[in-house]
Amino acid sequence: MHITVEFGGGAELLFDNKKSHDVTLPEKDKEWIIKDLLIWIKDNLLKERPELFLQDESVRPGILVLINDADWELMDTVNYVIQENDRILFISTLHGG
Amino acid sequence: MHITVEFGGGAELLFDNKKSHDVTLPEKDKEWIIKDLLIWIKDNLLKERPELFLQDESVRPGILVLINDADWELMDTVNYVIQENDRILFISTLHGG
Amino acid sequence: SCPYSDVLSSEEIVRYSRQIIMPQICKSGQIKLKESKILIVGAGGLGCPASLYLAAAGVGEIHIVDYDEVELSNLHRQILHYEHDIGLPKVQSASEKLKRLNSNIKIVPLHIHAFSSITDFVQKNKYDAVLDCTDNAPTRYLLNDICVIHNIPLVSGSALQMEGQLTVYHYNNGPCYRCLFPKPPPAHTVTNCGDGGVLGSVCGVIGVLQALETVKILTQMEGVLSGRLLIFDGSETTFRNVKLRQRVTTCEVCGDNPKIKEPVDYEQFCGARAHDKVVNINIL
Amino acid sequence: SCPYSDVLSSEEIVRYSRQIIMPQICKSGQIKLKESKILIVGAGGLGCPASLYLAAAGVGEIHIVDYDEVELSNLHRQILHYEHDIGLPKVQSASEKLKRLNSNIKIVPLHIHAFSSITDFVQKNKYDAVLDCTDNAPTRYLLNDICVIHNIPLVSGSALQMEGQLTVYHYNNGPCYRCLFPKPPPAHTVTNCGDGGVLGSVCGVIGVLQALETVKILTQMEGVLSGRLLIFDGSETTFRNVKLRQRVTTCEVCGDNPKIKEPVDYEQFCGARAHDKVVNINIL
Ligand SMILES: [Zn+2]
Ligand SMILES: [Zn+2]
Repeated sequence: MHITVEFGGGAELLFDNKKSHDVTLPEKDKEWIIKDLLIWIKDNLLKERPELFLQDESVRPGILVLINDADWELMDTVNYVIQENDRILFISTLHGG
Repeated sequence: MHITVEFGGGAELLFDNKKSHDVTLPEKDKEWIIKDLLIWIKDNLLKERPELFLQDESVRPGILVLINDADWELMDTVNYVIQENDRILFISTLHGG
Repeated sequence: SCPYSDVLSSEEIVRYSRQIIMPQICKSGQIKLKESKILIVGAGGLGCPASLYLAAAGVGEIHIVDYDEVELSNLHRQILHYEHDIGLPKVQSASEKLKRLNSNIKIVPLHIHAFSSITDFVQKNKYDAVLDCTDNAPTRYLLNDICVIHNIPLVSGSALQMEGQLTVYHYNNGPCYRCLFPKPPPAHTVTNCGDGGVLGSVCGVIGVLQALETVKILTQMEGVLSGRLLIFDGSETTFRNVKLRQRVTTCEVCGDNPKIKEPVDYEQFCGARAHDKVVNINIL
Repeated sequence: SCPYSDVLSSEEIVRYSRQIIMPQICKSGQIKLKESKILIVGAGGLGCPASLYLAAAGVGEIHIVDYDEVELSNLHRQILHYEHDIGLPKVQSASEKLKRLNSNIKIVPLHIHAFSSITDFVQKNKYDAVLDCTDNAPTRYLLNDICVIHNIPLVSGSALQMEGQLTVYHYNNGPCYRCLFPKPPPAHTVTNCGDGGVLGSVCGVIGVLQALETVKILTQMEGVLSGRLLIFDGSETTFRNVKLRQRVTTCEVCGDNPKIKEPVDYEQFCGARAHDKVVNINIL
């Protein structure tokens, strides 16, 4: 299954400074949900310091997750079933001014 | 066939000041191309002064046509074959500063 | 003319004529702007452009809070401050310019630490909108909670390096900052503009857009950026408009049974200090 | 320090430190900005914010062209001009502020009619970028043709009411204005800000974005808005980034066999005058 995984707001610094990743998820018995994707990202994309991205089997506080430009809270968060060609954006909130 | 027809940059003033129109094009023998759509718009959406929108069977100079956010020059202009759910934007260029 | 009059003087009619002729503003909108009182927190990279465009637009009373003084390293982005202002309180430097731009309105510089005194000012004044132009997480939570408690829309902007973010909290049943971020970010993940750098024009875009959202709120236009987040990437000049959650009914401050009814200890909550100053970095 | 030195003074290092620490700029980018010379045409709603952010960012030499004087009805959006500047040439009012903001750079006010004299200035100066901050179609065609003939990128912004548009012409094999608009618009379809009105912050967003694109061009960053058009709708705070055609090989000025090798009669071509002034509208 092909999806696009994106990072922004500084989160991309943990991923080789690359903001957009074309990802092909391997086939598996059950459907891919966001919880599975987080583990997959940790094992396959994350370059350093996983504690700056993950915490307690979810993303750390201060990172918003957007599925096709909508807040993952509108889509059952970690339990959302990923669809072909989804765009999933992880964005750190900025505090500078 | 359902499409979205949008107007901006002041062109919406000719269309009841409405920027976005959900349009269902009636079935016909041949495919719908942009040239047909221009006539359909003139007969069905245009509220006033067609010369401010159309000229010589195309749009008047100063209006850009964008098909799914791409310049119609990249898609064969008036001959582009319209697809289900296309978003077609007619935008007047602004000159103010 | 009296700044509290609900009639526009002929000087004001001419001054604002190019926005009064717009159907979205017209004379009634201009009067609404004149009768509004707002609070801008931060006179830095966001607060400078935001206050400049709001003063120019004719917002009747503008309070600006900042405790810092102007430094040379501010001038590349904090465009109300000039060389001869270095060392002056930012609110003094800013308000001098804004008064020269528009003597019809009232500018109130507040040279106080937002963190310690802002609660009093919000209690004493009925602000129609608050602009969060600050630089740190504790102050952002503080402003959020005060605005929810006093039922004021909060126009929140932020910028870092080439990126910016903008949304309006607690407006039209949209979410507040705590709805989105019930837990604070780990302190070591928060970078400010002093440490991470920022391009002036990136701040500028967000600050001017904060002014725009404020004008829309004050004139009761549709299309305010509530329940939506604008994400700006200056490196590609792209903007994304994403849909946010609704107000969260279990939110500790704006929920149906709020726990937080007055400000709490935000520095402890965030595990971080609420000052903007950074030690100068030697980049040579 | 000498403004043409390729070494940054320690004052400049501190002043620009928050952008120099960004990997996209760093010291080499700051030196490129310092060694650049640009032309801003128009000191109005777009030219004010654009020049302010470019002066603050440290662009070494900025020429600003405008023939108009400051009027009261400009102040709501032309944020470099204050009340006491009314009656002064806009370029004088603007350059006084910009010099006070940054004495390291050279500001050259040109109180000339863009339409009649600009060709000479472009021929005499090797500008690294030109900003089109004007208000009418004839001048926009003129600037386009001059920039193509002298091979200069043209950062083009426009705004009206609640909407704005932005693109960079003649850059990186992207299209020029004539590629998009080989024929001029009918004169009666063109509305300027005097007639149609504009919200100050809408001008501000586009003007600041013009500064951003210029910084990216001067520092040779990727992601310049060439071959793309940014469409801004302030009423919804939405931005669309649309893909434009490539350079048109048959374009009369930038095509493979250009017909236009020097400026033509643009007022005749557009059937319109090239001045910005409008008769004051009585909106009472
Ligand atoms: Zn809440
Ligand atoms: Zn061309």
